[in-house]
Amino acid sequence: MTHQANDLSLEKYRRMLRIREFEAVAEAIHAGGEVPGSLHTYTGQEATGVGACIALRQDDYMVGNHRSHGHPIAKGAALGPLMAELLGKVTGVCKGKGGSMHLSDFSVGSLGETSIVGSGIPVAAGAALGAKLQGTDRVSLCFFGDGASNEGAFHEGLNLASVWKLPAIFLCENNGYAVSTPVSQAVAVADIADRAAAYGMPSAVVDGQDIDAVEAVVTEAVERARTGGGPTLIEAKTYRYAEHAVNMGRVLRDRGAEVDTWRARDPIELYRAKLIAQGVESEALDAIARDAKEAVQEALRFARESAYPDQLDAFDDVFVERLPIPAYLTN
Amino acid sequence: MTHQANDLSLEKYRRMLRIREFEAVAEAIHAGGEVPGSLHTYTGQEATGVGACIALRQDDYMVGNHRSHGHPIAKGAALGPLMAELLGKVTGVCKGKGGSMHLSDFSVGSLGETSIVGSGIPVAAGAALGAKLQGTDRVSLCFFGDGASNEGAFHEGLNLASVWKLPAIFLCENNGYAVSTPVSQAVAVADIADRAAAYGMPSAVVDGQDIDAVEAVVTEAVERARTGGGPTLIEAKTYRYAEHAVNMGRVLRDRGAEVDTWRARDPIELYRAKLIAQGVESEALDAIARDAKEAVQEALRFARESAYPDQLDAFDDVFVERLPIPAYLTN
Amino acid sequence: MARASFIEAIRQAQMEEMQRDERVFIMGEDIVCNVFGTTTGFVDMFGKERVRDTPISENGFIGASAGAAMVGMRPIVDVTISSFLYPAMDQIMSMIAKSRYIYGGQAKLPLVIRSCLFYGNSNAAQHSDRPYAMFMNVPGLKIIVPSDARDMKGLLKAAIRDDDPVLCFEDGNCWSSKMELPEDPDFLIPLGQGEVKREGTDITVVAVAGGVPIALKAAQRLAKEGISLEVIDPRSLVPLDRGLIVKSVRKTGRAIMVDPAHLSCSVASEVSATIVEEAFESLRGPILRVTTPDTHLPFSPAIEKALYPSVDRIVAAAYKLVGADHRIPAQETV
Amino acid sequence: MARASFIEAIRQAQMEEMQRDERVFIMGEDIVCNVFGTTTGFVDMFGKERVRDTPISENGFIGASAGAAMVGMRPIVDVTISSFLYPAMDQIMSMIAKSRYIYGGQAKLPLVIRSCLFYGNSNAAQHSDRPYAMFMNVPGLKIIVPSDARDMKGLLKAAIRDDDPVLCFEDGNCWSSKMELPEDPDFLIPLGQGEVKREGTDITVVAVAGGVPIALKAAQRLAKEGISLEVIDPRSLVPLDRGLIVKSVRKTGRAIMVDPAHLSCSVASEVSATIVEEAFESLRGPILRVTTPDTHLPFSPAIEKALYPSVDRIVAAAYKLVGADHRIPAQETV
Ligand SMILES: Cc1ncc(C[n+]2csc(CCOP(=O)(O)OP(=O)(O)O)c2C)c(N)n1
Ligand SMILES: Cc1ncc(C[n+]2csc(CCOP(=O)(O)OP(=O)(O)O)c2C)c(N)n1
Ligand SMILES: [Mg+2]
Ligand SMILES: [Mg+2]
Repeated sequence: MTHQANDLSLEKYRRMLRIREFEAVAEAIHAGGEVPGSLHTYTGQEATGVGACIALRQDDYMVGNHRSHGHPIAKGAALGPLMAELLGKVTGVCKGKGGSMHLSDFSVGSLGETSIVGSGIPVAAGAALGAKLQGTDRVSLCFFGDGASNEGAFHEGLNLASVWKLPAIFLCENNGYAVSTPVSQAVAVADIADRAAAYGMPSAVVDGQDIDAVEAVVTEAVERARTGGGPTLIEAKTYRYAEHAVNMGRVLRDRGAEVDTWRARDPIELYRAKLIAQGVESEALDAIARDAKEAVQEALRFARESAYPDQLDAFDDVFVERLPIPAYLTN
Repeated sequence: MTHQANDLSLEKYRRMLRIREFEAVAEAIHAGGEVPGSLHTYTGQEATGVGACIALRQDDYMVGNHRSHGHPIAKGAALGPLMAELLGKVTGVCKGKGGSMHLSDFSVGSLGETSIVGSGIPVAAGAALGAKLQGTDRVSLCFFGDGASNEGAFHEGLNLASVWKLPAIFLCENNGYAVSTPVSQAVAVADIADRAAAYGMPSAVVDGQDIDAVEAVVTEAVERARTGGGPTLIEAKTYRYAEHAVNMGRVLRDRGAEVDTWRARDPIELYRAKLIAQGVESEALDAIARDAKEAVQEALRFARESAYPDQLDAFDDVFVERLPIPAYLTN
Repeated sequence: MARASFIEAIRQAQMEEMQRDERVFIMGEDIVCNVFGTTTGFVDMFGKERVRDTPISENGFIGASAGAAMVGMRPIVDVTISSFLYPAMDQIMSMIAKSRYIYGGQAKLPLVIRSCLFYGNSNAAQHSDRPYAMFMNVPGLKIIVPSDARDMKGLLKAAIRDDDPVLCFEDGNCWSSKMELPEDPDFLIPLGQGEVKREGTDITVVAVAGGVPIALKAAQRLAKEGISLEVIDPRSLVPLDRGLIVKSVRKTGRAIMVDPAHLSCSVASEVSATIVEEAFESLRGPILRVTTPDTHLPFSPAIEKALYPSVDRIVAAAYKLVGADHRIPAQETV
Repeated sequence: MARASFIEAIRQAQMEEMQRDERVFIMGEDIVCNVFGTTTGFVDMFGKERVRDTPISENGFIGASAGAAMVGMRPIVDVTISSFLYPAMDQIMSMIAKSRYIYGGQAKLPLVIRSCLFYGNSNAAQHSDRPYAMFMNVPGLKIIVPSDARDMKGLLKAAIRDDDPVLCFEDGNCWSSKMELPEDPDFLIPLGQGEVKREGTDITVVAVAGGVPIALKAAQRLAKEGISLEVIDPRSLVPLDRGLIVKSVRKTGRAIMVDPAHLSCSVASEVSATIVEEAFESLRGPILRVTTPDTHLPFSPAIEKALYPSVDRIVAAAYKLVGADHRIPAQETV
């Protein structure tokens, strides 16, 4: 870690605020019709994403899911290309081909946010296998939801990682629901971390609202992975404030007061209070908040000013070489 | 159970011998070129199959796998149609369409032996769901191998059964290998039964060579399932004497003395000794053995005398109605 | 009769069949909360045993539907978006399609797997699949692809009553179509019967799912210019009403396929191959395919839409065909 | 040069590429014990890190190949029998085919997924799939279907060096073919180039995988009767050498497709549709498809074999075409 302890704390605070702010703006411009498709916000889960990614090196790998905005920001991605991606611009991190569910920035080790539930897990195991075969000490971290832990891909990916002692960290963000389905209805164990028992894998449950706790438990897992100790399953108990995706209000209403209970333990507020208790000036934190706002606004300007892809770009990136263009598009 | 205790013991002995004898003949006629395709014998695992099925009622459901000969015999299927199936005859239990990997006799609740590893597990859960929705007290038992426990289908099927409290019994026949791969290389836990922890499911490990032990543990699981207590995962430690399938000798040679160790605890010999110790006359047991031989020979005669299916039968049973016959076959 | 949407047609079909037959039940992810509106009121009507939320385990619950069907139930499985069928291909291809056959007719699998075709609105490549063609290359699965609310209701009811497994693909681009829906509880459209959606004389257009409304619009436009399209909707892909298609081409001598799926090994390809095999002597020109080209669907709204079949593309194809012909005055080809 | 089998060609291709490039490794079920003979000696040569037995978790290890490829490795995945691809469709269709696109070209996935087509010997419906066509309907996957040992070696080596994901289908009915194999370590056959396996003038036969040797036998037989078949093997299905096929049909005016897969939405259908679209004016008759009909493959040896393409069926199709024509003296049609 190149940061001073204090720098690192402020960086954690900063990344959480960037996520919070990014999501606020994303929701607003989606409502305003600027973002097509669906939008799944990460608001409420910031401490999990940032706490985990801060425990990684930039050259470590990270794979995520449909709730894709927070992870790459947590991993240190620049905001402009992420915002441009939401708008489908050619300057987007995926050249406008991925959109909101797939914000992935390979330049910071964010190797893919994938919107098919569970599908990132085998891929993350494979990145860990690659790191191992190459003799590097890189590790691979995979974010997935409580719902994803019911997919066969979870089982196969974790088992593979375990029998091959791969340098992988499987981080389940248990936010209590898969769309409308409460965990308790889809899983018959108390903690998803219990499932590690099926793979002889170390595991931990952590308070996903407490960024230091997340960082600590992930750091331990990263250490184990880097030194040949194999994978870990971590479950972070967290919560998304919004409905599953925008315009799915029906699902939210049933949750009643639950949201308020969780808001009372807002990860950013908790951390702010902790930093202030540690003697950090609230002005310094306010400045970070202002910077985050400004950075997101700057990203939005960048995104808005960017061009859309050219129609023929649709035929790039299926393969390394561009596909032939069909006659009807070339005249 | 309609049997007297003693009748039941003899029936168990009888079914094990029928399997042993069936497999011996199947191997011989396969070597003689009468059986096409592959052949995976059940020899060595008889106590597991029979011990489990004897704990079921005939109207309970059972699903199995590619090692398919033992399960339906254990469930009480008639031998003639099974043998005819091996020969691809129209009198085969699957009209000659399934062959050695798919000996399934729906008339005794044997709902499918399926040769895609792991694929029977969700189906067995579904049969249990059907029983539950219909308000019957039937249960559904699924046989699968140690290798199958690494498929996603295992995870999804067991989780579903658990959260829905389905009347299912998942019986893993751990015979130590998946083709050439030892369990220890594919699974990172001591017992496959440990995986039940991921589903909050009761589990048990049992000596698969001891038919009474298998029967006891399955009986308990069946009782639980019938009375609304949900599913159980049972692991029977057992062994197949032969290579994975006939003509795969390469794989067998590596096992060395291991085979002898297991043969020393042959399930049929063990049970014979136990029955004799309980006072059963060895003549009675010899008579059962002779009967089994005769029954299998009778089945072979039936199979050999049976006709092959008609070419146009190939177009039946894709759907309930026969498919149109392509012109090249009708002239 | 009241006008109702495609979604409402699905709801009615399911509701009526669940009322009629206790063996019918429905399961899928988040169907209790009723995301798309196809199960409105069902929990109250039928209870949570018969309206069953599942964990996110497509292979597991689709496989379970096979087991339940084999013991006498008649499951409807709601897989929301058709891209989520891939994780379940194991059970669909190896078990559902093959069990009846491999067990020599001992098994019967009366089940319906519903999923929607969710393309054209920036859902990106992982959510935009239109995979019906690949299920045609494996025998054992019946397939319906209704293109309007009435067909939806009649075909889905028939599918639920069918004793074989049926995949039902619901094109999101047809959701808004509103029609009068028959209230007859036995209103059924038999699988395997295509329909002439518009009669015409110059060119046969065989259109699938969301391709149908577009083909009908193209026919309207071309009618003004003196070109008469006959639009055929096969409605079910397995069984496929090849006879109806071939008969039409024998009359018109020309054919255009409209299929929103990718080009290669598509339904468009299959129907084209059937026509050239069976009606070659009637053909006056090539058979043209208007499909999505073999590239993925990008998220960006700027470049997604032009990849799908459109009225313009059908019109251009029609001009190409009639321009090459002497019966109809040649037009400038586009 | 020494004569070697198809299996040996696979072994050589893998061995040479593993020797050449450290990033290449191979994994699959029971490859250390080397069931089919394609990895003989590999553990000694390359060690168990690079020759890696997997648990029975097709979706898991195929997905892992994608992750390994994304970080710079070049995996070969051995999936033994192509029917076992279904449990892995999630990773193949959603991740391997789409990742490069959905991440806007950030990812590169140089990996090869090998599996054999295992039909014709009483393996029953669950093991007899020939599923290449369905992978053509989703963009993003290159596909090779070699029909002899030489092509196998050259195509597989090219596939391993390719920067895109390639599915390699190995037809069990071609395993015994023995040929001289080039020893040049850079012997490559580029993907996307079909080959005229036999020149001819009367009928173009486009044959796939195990269809090729049968088509060549039919050509031999018909040559004696004065009918000249031109046999084309596309060798790769994606990219598909449509140009070569169309050029041949422009010459012969007649075409027969030979594809061991099921009829509907098959490669046979795709090629047929391409021909009628692009070479209609040259066609002298219908394009006939000789495929496996849309039924499952039964176990019984008494009724399985007649379901596949055969020399007799190709000969009958050829007579049907030339009998309907006046350039060649009409023959009795069969
Ligand atoms: C294979 C698959 N099935 C279903 C869906 C639809 N879907 C998208 S997100 C989601 C819920 C995921 O829940 P969880 O894993 O807990 O993540 P969360 O949304 O709570 O962050 C579902 C069902 C999908 N995208 N992929
Ligand atoms: C999905 C799938 N993958 C691979 C195979 C090939 N195969 C057949 S049996 C088998 C081993 C199964 O091992 P296990 O489940 O332990 O059963 P056993 O043969 O030991 O009884 C394998 C890999 C298959 N049939 N299906
Ligand atoms: Mg969740
Ligand atoms: Mg085993």
